[in-house]
Amino acid sequence: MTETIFKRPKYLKDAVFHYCPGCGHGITHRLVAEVIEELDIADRSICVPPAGCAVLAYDYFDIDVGEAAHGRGAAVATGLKRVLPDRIVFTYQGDGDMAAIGTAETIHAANRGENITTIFINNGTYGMTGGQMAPTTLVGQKSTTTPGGRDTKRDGNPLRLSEMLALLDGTIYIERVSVTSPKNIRAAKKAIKKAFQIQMDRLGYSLVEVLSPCPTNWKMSPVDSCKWIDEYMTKTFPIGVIKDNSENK
Amino acid sequence: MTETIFKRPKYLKDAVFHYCPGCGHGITHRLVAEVIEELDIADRSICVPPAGCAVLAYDYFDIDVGEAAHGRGAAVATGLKRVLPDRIVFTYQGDGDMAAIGTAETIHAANRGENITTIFINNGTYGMTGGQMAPTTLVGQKSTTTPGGRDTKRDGNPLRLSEMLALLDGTIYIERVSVTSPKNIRAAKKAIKKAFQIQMDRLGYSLVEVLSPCPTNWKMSPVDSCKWIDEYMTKTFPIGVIKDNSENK
Amino acid sequence: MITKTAFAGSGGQGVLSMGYILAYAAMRDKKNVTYLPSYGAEVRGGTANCTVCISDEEIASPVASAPDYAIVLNKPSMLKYQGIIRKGGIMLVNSSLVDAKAEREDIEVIYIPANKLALELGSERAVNMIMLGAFAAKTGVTSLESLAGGMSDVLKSKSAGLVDLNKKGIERGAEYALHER
Amino acid sequence: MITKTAFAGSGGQGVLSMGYILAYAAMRDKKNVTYLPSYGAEVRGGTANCTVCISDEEIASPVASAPDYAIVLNKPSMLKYQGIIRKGGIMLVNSSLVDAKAEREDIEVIYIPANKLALELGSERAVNMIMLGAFAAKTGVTSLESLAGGMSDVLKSKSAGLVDLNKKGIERGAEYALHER
Amino acid sequence: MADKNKGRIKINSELCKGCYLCISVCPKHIIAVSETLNHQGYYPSKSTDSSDDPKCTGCAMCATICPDVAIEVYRD
Amino acid sequence: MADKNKGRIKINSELCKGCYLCISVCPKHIIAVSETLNHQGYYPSKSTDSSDDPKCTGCAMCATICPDVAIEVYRD
Amino acid sequence: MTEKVLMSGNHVIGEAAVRAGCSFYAGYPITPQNELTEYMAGAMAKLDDGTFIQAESEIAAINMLIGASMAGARVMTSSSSPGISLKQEGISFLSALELPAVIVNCMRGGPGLGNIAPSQGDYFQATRGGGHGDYRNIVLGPASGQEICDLVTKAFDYADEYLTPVMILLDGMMGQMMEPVVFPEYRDISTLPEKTWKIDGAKGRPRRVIKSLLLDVNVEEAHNWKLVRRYEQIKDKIQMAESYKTSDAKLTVIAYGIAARIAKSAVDRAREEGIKAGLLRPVTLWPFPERSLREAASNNTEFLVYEMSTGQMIEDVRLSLNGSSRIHFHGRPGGPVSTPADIYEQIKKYYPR
Amino acid sequence: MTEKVLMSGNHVIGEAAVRAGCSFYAGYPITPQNELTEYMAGAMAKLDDGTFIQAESEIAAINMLIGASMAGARVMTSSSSPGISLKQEGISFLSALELPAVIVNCMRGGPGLGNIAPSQGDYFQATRGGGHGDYRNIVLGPASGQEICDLVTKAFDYADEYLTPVMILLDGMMGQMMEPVVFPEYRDISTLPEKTWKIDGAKGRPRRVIKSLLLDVNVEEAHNWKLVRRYEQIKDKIQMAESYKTSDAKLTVIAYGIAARIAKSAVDRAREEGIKAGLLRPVTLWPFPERSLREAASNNTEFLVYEMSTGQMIEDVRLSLNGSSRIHFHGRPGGPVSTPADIYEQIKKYYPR
Ligand SMILES: Cc1ncc(C[n+]2csc(CCOP(=O)(O)OP(=O)(O)O)c2C)c(N)n1
Ligand SMILES: Cc1ncc(C[n+]2csc(CCOP(=O)(O)OP(=O)(O)O)c2C)c(N)n1
Ligand code: SF4
Ligand code: SF4
Ligand code: SF4
Ligand code: SF4
Ligand code: SF4
Ligand code: SF4
Ligand SMILES: [Mg+2]
Ligand SMILES: [Mg+2]
Repeated sequence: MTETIFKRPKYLKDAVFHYCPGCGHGITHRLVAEVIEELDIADRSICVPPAGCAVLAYDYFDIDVGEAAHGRGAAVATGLKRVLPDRIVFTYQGDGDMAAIGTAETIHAANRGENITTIFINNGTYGMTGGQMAPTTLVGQKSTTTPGGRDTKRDGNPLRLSEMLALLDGTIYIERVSVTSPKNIRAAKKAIKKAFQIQMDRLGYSLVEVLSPCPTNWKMSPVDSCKWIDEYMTKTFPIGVIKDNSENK
Repeated sequence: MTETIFKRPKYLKDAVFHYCPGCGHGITHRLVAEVIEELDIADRSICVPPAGCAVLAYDYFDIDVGEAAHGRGAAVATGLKRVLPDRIVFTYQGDGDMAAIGTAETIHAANRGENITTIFINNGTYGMTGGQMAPTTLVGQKSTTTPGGRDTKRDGNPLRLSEMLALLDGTIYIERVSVTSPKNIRAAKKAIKKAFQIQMDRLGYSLVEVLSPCPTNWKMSPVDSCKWIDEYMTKTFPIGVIKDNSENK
Repeated sequence: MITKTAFAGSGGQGVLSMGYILAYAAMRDKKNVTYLPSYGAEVRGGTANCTVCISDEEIASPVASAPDYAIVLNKPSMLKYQGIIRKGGIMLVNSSLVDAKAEREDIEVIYIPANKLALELGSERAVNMIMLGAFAAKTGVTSLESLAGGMSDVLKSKSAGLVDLNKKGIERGAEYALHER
Repeated sequence: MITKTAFAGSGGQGVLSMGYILAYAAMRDKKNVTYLPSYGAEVRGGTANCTVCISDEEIASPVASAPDYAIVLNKPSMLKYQGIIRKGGIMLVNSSLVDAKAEREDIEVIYIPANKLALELGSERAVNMIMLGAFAAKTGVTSLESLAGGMSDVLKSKSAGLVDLNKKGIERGAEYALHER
Repeated sequence: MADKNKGRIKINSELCKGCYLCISVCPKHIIAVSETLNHQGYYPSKSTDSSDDPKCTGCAMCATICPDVAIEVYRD
Repeated sequence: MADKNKGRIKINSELCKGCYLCISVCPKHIIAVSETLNHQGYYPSKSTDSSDDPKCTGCAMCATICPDVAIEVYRD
Repeated sequence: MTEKVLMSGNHVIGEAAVRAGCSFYAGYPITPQNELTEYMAGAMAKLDDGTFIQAESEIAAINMLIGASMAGARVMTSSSSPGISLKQEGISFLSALELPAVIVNCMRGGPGLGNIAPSQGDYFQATRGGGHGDYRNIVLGPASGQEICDLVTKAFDYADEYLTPVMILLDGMMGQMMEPVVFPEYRDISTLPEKTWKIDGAKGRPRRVIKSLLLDVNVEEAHNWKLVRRYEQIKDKIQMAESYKTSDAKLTVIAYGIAARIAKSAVDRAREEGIKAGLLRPVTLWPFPERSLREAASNNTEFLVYEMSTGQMIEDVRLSLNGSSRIHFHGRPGGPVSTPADIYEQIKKYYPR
Repeated sequence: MTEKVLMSGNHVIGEAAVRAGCSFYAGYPITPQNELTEYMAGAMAKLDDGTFIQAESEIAAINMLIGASMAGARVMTSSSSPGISLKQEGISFLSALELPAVIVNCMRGGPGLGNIAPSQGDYFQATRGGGHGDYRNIVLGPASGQEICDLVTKAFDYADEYLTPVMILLDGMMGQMMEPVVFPEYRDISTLPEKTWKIDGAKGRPRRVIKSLLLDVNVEEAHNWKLVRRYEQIKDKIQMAESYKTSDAKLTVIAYGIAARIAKSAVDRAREEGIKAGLLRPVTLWPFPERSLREAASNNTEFLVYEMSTGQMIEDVRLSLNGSSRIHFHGRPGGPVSTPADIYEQIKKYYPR
């Protein structure tokens, strides 16, 4: 008897990802789809994708999807969720989308304690537009707009948005994960599942930040990209639970 | 021989403030003008006033002034300061201006470590537009848009922007003060002076948050307003130094 | 014909509700009416004012650059409105609060010691109704009945005692304006 | 007359610099020229391409919906361009990397084992220049001299060794295309 | 300690908006509300220090808190 | 422990983009780069597990890290 | 509420919206429309399913509207000139996404921070689309409290019918002024056609995607032309204008909103003096009531366009008349409100002799 | 650099800006103009006093420009359609504050997120002012790499001379395409007239205030009319258009930017076939080259407006001609690029018989 140990999750459509080889978006998409299947919420979930490499997320997630302008995912999700409080609304956003142009919308949705979930892909770059500096780009890291490497005097410092959000009373659960190894990926899935569960339990705002390789713009192989995350990126962005207030609610 | 112990500072123009009786803007204006005089920087200082009750600050400060759109003071100041690195550039902003519409500009200017100073007037309300809820309005506090009092479920929680800014590597000095008593006012002045000094020493971003009475919109007498700050507002917004990194630079 | 009346005083003196009640009175009279409160909070200050236009026809501009009538409850307001009221217009002044006298000769100025009269009626809350009654009596813009009706339209279910006091205020103001000065 | 040439392959194969050098060669020929790289990063994928238009007159549209010539360095590119090249056009294929054969009958297809030839010259870096040399020789769009000049214009002060290698590549490609197939 | 009693304040009653914060902070209780409106429409505050028995210390607490910079403080 | 060796993977070579993360994580080193391009233009990876001496444990590490969901894992 | 109530324009908008079934409002304070935001704070709290959000910015507000409209609610936001500028990206998105929404612009003096006085300087922005790309929005310009009520009611229906944002364009004075208004009954929105495009979870139906990213240029082009066809339909169906004494007019004033009211008195005054003046008041600003203009022009009148701006609507007047008539202009930008006497002078000045 | 270099439109803008003395750039990535942002990152780093800021958003970028322009620098920002929508409040402020600035819009398909293909859908936004209030900006529409260089150079001078933002309006293809360009010498900006209005600290002079809040309506009105007078002056002085074979044309194509290039080939093709076609290419989009249009119209031609939109510039054509000529339209919105053959077909279709 053949037992299937691993296969494509149900709510991931049968389409080839447009992502580059080794891109963390693919892994994270799959985890989200698995969680949606396991929690059995596909018919009441609504995804708000970003402008960013994941802009075509609707080609992959087999659920209702409503597009947001660049950076405005949290506001769009707020509108959706307030009208449909018993649906599961989540945004999927990049670091440029959330931590640069969407800073205000993100912080205030979190501060209002909107009962939504955010999957926050931190790949330290503007993937879609071709590798410009992101708020999360590491000091010294090269990008097309920091050809000499990020210089704190000129370009400021990597922004730890999750830590800032953790200060807000409206946020319940914030965890930073990475998708650089099977072990980390399993932890990432657990975090994503917990984040959705918190929304299902109506506790408030939950967020999972995913350290995610962008081999193309980092100009590294996928394998080296994962190593680079483990060795360097986690120094600035340590993985682990940043805030968990779910027990107190 | 008559000694003058207290008189109108030199760079405060001879104009009647348009502020309501007991308004904290007046006190803070005077402190800023005193500091500019004491540091002898009037001929190289540039003020960026907000849209807010202090929109007419240029009628009072006798120095160069460049207007910013609502919320964009930090961006305008960034432009000014980058072109004129040896001038003293400061923004004067309200809590609506800075912590609502200007959230992104404020956080990113601070994160870049722009060498500017911000005087941040936290009066827990949108003064100029007639008393709507501000990001800093206390839980339960009434406003024209929270007639039943701020309800965390609907309206979210008071936002402690200064604490969030303190997490950023680019910020050097952040202190919260109040202008509710002569003693507090003297401390406020000290903080403002230090903030300007830090800019003069080119250390980076400095900010003084001023808890400031708005008797009109709080619908309290000026004296009660001061008491209310001391008794209630400081519970959510404790006064004191939030971050001081000036020694390490 | 269109009449434009301005009301002015400090915040809290019931300036806005005077105008509001006059507007409702005019509605009872089946007139067209517009009510324009002092507009915008971009410049702060201690004063409040509003303008009521009443007409048989459609009303064009609700602004009164030169009002026909003004009811002023404090000195700064008097100083302001005595400057812009139209020639031949009428200004009603609460003389309990305004010690100065108006300087224009080409307008009629009527002094009502409204606070004093109100205290006699038992409450300072009647001050604005006294002024309004005096206004109606002297100008004929509306009737005392319509005013009283307009007042209870506005107050609706609120305290019957207040409605009563206000009614007395309107009458007392009218009486004073017509007979006692 | 206007000629439109498309270049396509994977990122890193020197596709864009082929087009760039052709454009500079055409400038040396005193022609008008436009160069349009594959445009936009909104959809990701492993391929790169660009289009070069060369003309004696001003150039209108720099887009080639049906290019006259195509130089393809990998299989997906070949599959794509064999579909859109104009009737009677010429496609140059790097047969070292593309095992399949083109299916159209109404275009001329020229197979160049560019990697093999490059290795013979001593470095795989010459692959794109070999293709370019072959292209110039077969189409006459520009001369080998102009190509070599364009190439050194582009590389400027960069390593003389590379300029040399590239020059050899251009010549070798031309030779192969004209005489050895 | 004698010197301490040598203060004197000057309230610009046209600048004053009648917030009465000065009154609330004066340790000597020598500021009060005046009876006459100013041109802005407020009842300004005024010093009630007596020339016979001056109490003002010149501590400037009143001036420090005055939001309208209406108070000047001198020591003679 | 015998059971542990009963894994089997199936790589969809048309989905694969040749990132080789699977190769890097397989504890049994039984995935390798294939020699033929796929239609996307990548050299996909392939299982090199032998049917004679199967090493695959079905641990699914490869599938877990595959960004293109190109790997399915079975246990027979 | 069939009785007359005295209400400010801002409050009328709020009450009319609630009665039209609006259950979602997001906005950000700005003078001179704060009373509307405040009204909605109270009104939404009274509804079972009402949502009021004081957004962190105008941008957040318009994007919340996008979400709420996607979810199927009747939605509204409001602001004034600078705040409306900030909403332009969102308005372009709403238009592209074919989402119904009502947007109120209570104009103030500009450009820049300007002032809070009545102005009509945002006509271009409203009617030409201040955002990017090819789109048009229905723009309605009420001139009285009652008309505000009526047009807001219509706005929600138009938005749903034509799947487009609808803008109510008025000035600060219209927003502040109180006039007597009679409101319609509450709308039972459960009787409205179902929104078959909304996203509320794919339960028992294929999933839906609402998006404006159309990477295939042919698909984007088709979408653009689809919108154009809808706009043509709107142009055909909902042009509205008030004609006043135009049939024999030799000079027809064209003005909208508060400016038209002032002009009307001026026209009356002129008529009293034997001057054949008339007034044509566009009620729909987009679509512009070209038909009414052409009809008026066929009576051989000259036109005087009066705007509280340096001249924006006048382009629509010119485009409508296409050279057939003489057109004069009187503008008062930045806040000053003309009196009927002023406009009467202008009428005399331009009256054809 | 008098030699020809092959450069993309985006890079040409950057290089021309640097040579014109631009020392401050703030921008935010968006396709299809990223190469310009990236170019400026490198170029500003090479200057002693150059500033490049990758802003946190388009809004931050335009407001940084406001500050830097107040301080006296020559400043530039760039974006593409959705990002330009976000800058509308800032552009209104720049205009009100009378601050020079150069703003590049490398248009893409819209509305909404749209696509990154070449498009001309933002013409209204650029020429009518997508922001609030009465203002106009100079808008330049280059059609080749060399013209990009020339117009960017001019843009900085116009901005300083007329104290206004100047927009360079081009499409994604113009931004991406490389053509040979000859650049002018570096401008020594110390030779330019002093900016007597800038704020840099009141040392040895009375302090200065730069503001747009004009609470007194009469002051605001006067400011508005002052701007209008300046706009009239601009209209008078800088209308630019290219006329190609128009003198005897029976059908004159009107198109700008890349569309005009395509049309030019079509015109040539038509001439070969004996069809008297011509091309009139507006170079200044605001002020619109009315004079050139009227002159062309006096030769008794019909017009065919070709836009990569559903029809926006056509309004300016109509306004310029005011009913004097027949005007036809061909539009391709949302990204598809016509070939000369397509336009040739359109010429044949509309050619008067
Ligand atoms: C208003 C606006 N500005 C800019 C863009 C262009 N843009 C699209 S995605 C993106 C950033 C992508 O970076 P990130 O959010 O980190 O996502 P990633 O691609 O890295 O996953 C930008 C700037 C846009 N679409 N809209
Ligand atoms: C874009 C924009 N939105 C809104 C406004 C209106 N507005 C002016 S000041 C202000 C807020 C004032 O509150 P705050 O910043 O706290 O200053 P305060 O008046 O309390 O000192 C608002 C919303 C504006 N001028 N511009
Ligand atoms: S650019 Fe980076 S983030 Fe975008 S698909 Fe490629 S690898 Fe992923
Ligand atoms: S409204 Fe409040 S903040 Fe504004 S001037 Fe009055 S008291 Fe001060
Ligand atoms: S200086 Fe001190 S003692 Fe004198 S009046 Fe002021 S507070 Fe009172
Ligand atoms: S503190 Fe100043 S403004 Fe207030 S009452 Fe005293 S003198 Fe007047
Ligand atoms: S399942 Fe485990 S052992 Fe088998 S191929 Fe995959 S990683 Fe290797
Ligand atoms: S991890 Fe997946 S995509 Fe990457 S090489 Fe292996 S099978 Fe291919
Ligand atoms: Mg990213
Ligand atoms: Mg405030």
